[in-house]
Amino acid sequence: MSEQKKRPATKMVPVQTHAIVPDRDADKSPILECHHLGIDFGGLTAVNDFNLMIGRTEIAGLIGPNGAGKTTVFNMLTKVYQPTRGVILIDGHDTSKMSTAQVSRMGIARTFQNIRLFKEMSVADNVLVGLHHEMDYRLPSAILRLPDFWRGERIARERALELLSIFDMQDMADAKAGSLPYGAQRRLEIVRALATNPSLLLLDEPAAGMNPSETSDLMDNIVKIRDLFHIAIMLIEHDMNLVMGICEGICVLNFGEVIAKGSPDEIKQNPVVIEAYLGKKDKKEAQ
Amino acid sequence: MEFLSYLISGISLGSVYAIIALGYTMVYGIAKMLNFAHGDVIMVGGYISFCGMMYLGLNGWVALLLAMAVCTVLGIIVEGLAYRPLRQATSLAVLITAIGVSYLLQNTALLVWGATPKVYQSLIPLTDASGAPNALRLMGGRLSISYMSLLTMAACIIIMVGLTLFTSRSKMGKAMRACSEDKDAARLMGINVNTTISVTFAIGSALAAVAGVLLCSFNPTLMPTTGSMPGIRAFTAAVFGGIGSIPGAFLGGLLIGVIEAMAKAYISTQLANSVVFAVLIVVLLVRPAGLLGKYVPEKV
Amino acid sequence: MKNLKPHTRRNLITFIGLAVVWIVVTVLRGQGVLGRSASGLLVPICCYVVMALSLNLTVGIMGELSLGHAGFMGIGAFTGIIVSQSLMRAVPSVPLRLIAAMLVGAVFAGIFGFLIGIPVLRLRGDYLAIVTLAFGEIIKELITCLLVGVDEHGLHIIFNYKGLKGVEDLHLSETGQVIIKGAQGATGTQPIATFNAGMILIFLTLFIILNVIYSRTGRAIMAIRDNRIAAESVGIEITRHKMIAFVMSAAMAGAAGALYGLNYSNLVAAKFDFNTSILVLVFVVLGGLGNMRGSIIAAVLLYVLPEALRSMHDYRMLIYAVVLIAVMLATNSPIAQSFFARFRFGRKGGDEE
Amino acid sequence: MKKALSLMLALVMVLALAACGGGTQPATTTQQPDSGSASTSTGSGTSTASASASGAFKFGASGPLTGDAAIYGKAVMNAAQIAVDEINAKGGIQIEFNPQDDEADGEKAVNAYNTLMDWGMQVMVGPVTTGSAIAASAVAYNDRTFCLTPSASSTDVTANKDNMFQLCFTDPNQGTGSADYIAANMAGHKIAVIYRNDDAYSQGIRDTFVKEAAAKGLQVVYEGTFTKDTQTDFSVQLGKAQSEGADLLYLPIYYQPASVILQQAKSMNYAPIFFGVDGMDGILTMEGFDTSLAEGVMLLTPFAADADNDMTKAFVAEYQKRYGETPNQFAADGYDVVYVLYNALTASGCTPDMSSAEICEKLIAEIQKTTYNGLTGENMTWSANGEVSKMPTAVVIKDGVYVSA
Repeated sequence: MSEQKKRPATKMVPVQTHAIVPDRDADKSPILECHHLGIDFGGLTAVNDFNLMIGRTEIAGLIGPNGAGKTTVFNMLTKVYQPTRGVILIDGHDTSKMSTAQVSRMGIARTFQNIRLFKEMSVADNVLVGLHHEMDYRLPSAILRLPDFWRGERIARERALELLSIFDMQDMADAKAGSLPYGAQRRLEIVRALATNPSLLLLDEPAAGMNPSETSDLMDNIVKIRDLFHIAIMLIEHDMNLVMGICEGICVLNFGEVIAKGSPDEIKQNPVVIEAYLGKKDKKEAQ
Repeated sequence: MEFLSYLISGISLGSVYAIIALGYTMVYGIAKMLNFAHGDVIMVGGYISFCGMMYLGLNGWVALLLAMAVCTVLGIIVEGLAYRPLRQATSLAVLITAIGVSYLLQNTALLVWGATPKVYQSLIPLTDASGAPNALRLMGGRLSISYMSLLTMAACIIIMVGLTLFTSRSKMGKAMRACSEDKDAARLMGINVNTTISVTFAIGSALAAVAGVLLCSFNPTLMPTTGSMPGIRAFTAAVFGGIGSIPGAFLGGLLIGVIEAMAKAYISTQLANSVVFAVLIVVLLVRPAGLLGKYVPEKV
Repeated sequence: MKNLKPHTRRNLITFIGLAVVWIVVTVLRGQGVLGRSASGLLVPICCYVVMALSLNLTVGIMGELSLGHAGFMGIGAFTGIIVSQSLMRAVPSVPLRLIAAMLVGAVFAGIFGFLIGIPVLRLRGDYLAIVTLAFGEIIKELITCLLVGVDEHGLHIIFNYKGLKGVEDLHLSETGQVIIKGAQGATGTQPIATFNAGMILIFLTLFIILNVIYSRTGRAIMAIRDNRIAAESVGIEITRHKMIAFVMSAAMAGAAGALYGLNYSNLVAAKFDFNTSILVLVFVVLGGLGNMRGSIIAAVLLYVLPEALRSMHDYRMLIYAVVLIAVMLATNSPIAQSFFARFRFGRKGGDEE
Repeated sequence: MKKALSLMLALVMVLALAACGGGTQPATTTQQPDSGSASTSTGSGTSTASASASGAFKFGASGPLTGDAAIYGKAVMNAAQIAVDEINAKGGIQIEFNPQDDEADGEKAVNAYNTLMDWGMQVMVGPVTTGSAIAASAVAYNDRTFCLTPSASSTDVTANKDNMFQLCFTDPNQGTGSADYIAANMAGHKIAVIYRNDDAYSQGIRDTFVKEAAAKGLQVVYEGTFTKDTQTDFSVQLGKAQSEGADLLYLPIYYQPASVILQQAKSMNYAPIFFGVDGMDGILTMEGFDTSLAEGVMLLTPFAADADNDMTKAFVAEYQKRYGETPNQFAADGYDVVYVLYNALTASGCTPDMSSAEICEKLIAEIQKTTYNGLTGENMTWSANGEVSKMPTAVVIKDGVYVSA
């Protein structure tokens, strides 16, 4: 794997008590901080007072019952939705004035719950779109096919194939993205996100629709990605085996509020969490 | 005073636009297609009622019913032959087909009725037996509103209210709303989507016939191309008010009529069209889904 | 030569095909085999091909429906005419003037594309479509208000929005020449457009469009078309890339307009109305969205169709309409598709795509 | 693949239709081996070849037969066909007539002209509308093809083109004529003008009229404009004219918008004197038009369908028999054009085997010597700049017929 670009050093931020940053990241500034984040939709509060901190190389989990507001948190972090309240700091920088595209360039990349690939384009082109900002030739060079165009394209394509090889997808490079099987589409979304050279990767239900063996491969791969790229990963997932298996810190949302935070073991024994999940179970049984 | 009379002429013209736009917006709401042939159905409606009056000696109102019947059938046939096979196709493919249908209707009319314009007899005669204008006189006769204008405005309001009630109360109306929300879900609920869309086209085309008769009562020259400009106007009106929204089409039609009249009166007759379009652009920038349209953000 | 990617091969074939057509037509004209009517169609065909290609960039590649493309053609046409007519004395060389006219036409249309793009590209779907329609009609009406003349003191321009001024208000000197007479359009233009210029313009347009499509910019534009939110989430600036496509498309239409305007001694702004925009849109949709070769073929066939149907007299536009509907049904309806699929099975299926 | 199929389908249909069309009509003909290039026409040239051999002049014509302006083109073509048939029935010199559609569009007019040249056109009737005439005549000038347009009235049509002649009044001519007439007979009135300013004809007449009116001390109190897209509603323009106190409404426009104006003025209870130009002719013959609306309307026209002379009566009767409607001024112009061309061809000794360029030179010389009495005027003569000289007569509509004013 090629070396990651160097990011500018950021000032130290004291780790607050409610942080769930693993020890190895404790001496570095967190990659993401949310303070009192909240959003209303037409008077309805979807998420409220969301506080979170994620360490440089942490794998964090965001769980909660359906409709708890997990994806909304992702949408706020990536500025697909504009938060009504609160602050998001990426690497210590305030993102309140930023657009989705700018946040992406700050180092947040994501996948989507309902897969959003560029369906009409090839697999390689999907990754190349992710590598858009890694190519530095300008439009006139492209029109005139100047040498820097060819060089930029060649390097980018090699890089794209390299990224695809993480999931052994390099052979599918010229297939149409929309024609891939479901699991491959999910993996391609992760590759595309990685192509933007992120420092925090948000995965929205990466294991949805996967069978147990695929899920276990995915778990290995998520850890592998973290180790390879030295990045933080935050994931939304309903598969508790996956979450408990790889997440170092877990945050539980219910009705738009954080009800618990902690390590997997703490979360497993947290009575509030159990109630939130079991309560839901009770209702199901009652129906 | 002048201002008032311009306003009234704007409103009555706007009422005609509104009726066309109502048909347009219904079809759009359910079939999700820009039916560029809608204006030409208006033209057919005008010709049919003209023929009814001139050749069959029918009363104007009977001719109107005849035109509505013919246009309803025409709407169903066009939908069944040209649009139904394209239900699964891209909206652009349907759009181009609609343009083809528009050319087809225009050129058929050219062959059947010839290029020479026909002069349409207003539904309410312009003057009464004594030769005085058939108009309501207000403020000591300084302001006169023709009965035709009053009829048009009344028709427009009745149709708008009727359609609103129909879509919210009747079974078929509810089915239409269901289809416009989600065709597949509606189908699963046991709604016959094809029938619903046919009915929508039938209603839209019948409205086009009414609009044709009213339009020709104001603008009495009837040519194969009579419908194309009002068609575009109505499309503009429907978008202006928020496409798919029935009160929106009503409001949009009225506003376009008034803006057009005011622009002609106080800015430039030459640029009246441009002024209408400029207002439309500004409105859409402020409200990207039209005046009464719901802006539905994409779910992520 | 590296091993050719499929799209590179396909594009190469398109270029070779175009070159062959160019040579064949030139030879046929040289031999006098090509009739007058066929020869007369060559320049407008070239213009419409470029129009279709440029609109395909907006509709097929960027994925937004534009119903006002003829407006840009109109801007190009009238600026081109002004440039060519006013340079008549200064630049006697016809090819130079033609190039200058097309360049200025493209630049002006591009500038207008940019200005119009600012509001237009904030909208989506049918709302965007109606606003492009609105701008197309506004451009047409504004050009109708223009009175332009040239004399040794330079250009004289009046914006005659009340419609009450006439040519004499331009106060041209004795040797002056009126270029645009408001509603009467440009009259007395020296027609200098040639087929060769048209073919060069097609080649240039195609070259630029294809090179942009297969570059980071083109991929970004197509990514926005396929999924706006995902494109944004990987750092693509939406407005910037849409604007690039829109302005390029407008500029190319402007160049085509300049060529078109300089092919006729009389041209009125009403030519560039909604119907012309629709005509070009039909070329694009029938040729296939995003399929440049399809656009070229569709533009040629559909432009020639009404001319070829001249012998049908009154029925020709009717037949045109029927053909249009039939082709749309045949290519898009499931029944017809399955029919063709069966039919195709019998043959050897060797086509790409 | 799908697209390739659709295009193939379109191609097949084009060829099939063109082929079956070519068999029945002596229209477009070319014999080139079509090799995928931009060729337009297929079909055999046998019918035309034999026709030439039998000694017939080839008259081509172009005008709008579809679209908004179809009415003008159709009227001209219908009437020209009558004239051609009359001439052919006489024996002697025969005429082959080939009308082509130009949709009143300069581009299509050039296409139509080229199609006609492929067919072997020797003289041209038309183009009918101004824009088309300017565009096509520029090409015809280079080719040396003689054109006589029945109705393209702008001076730009004939400007700097010695091969192009007009049968109708020029626009300035009409504007001057109107101003002269009003100054002489109705000088005291307050005048309002409503004209269509995206139309060369209307704008052209208005420009001269306003200039001449000012020179003659006439009082123009209001000018209202409209365009093709807004010719359905005149309440604003009429309201302004009314409030300015105009009691003479000058309408240099065609008769369809005029009919709307008459109707809307009536419904507003506004009754000025309406004064129209030759484009107003035809208003009485519109199907369904309430002629009482036009009572008292004055117009300048070279042709009146109910004029009391044998030539007009015979023409109107024949036209009504064939086409079921009363001919308008365009029809009369079309009829006259064919006869003027026929007379000039015979007088100058042209023969059907001459080229169009040879005929052109002879006709240019001949037409300037010609004096013609036709449907649209007595003692018409032509000057070298292409303009016709004939007198417009003012008529007033009384009880649904024209009466000399």
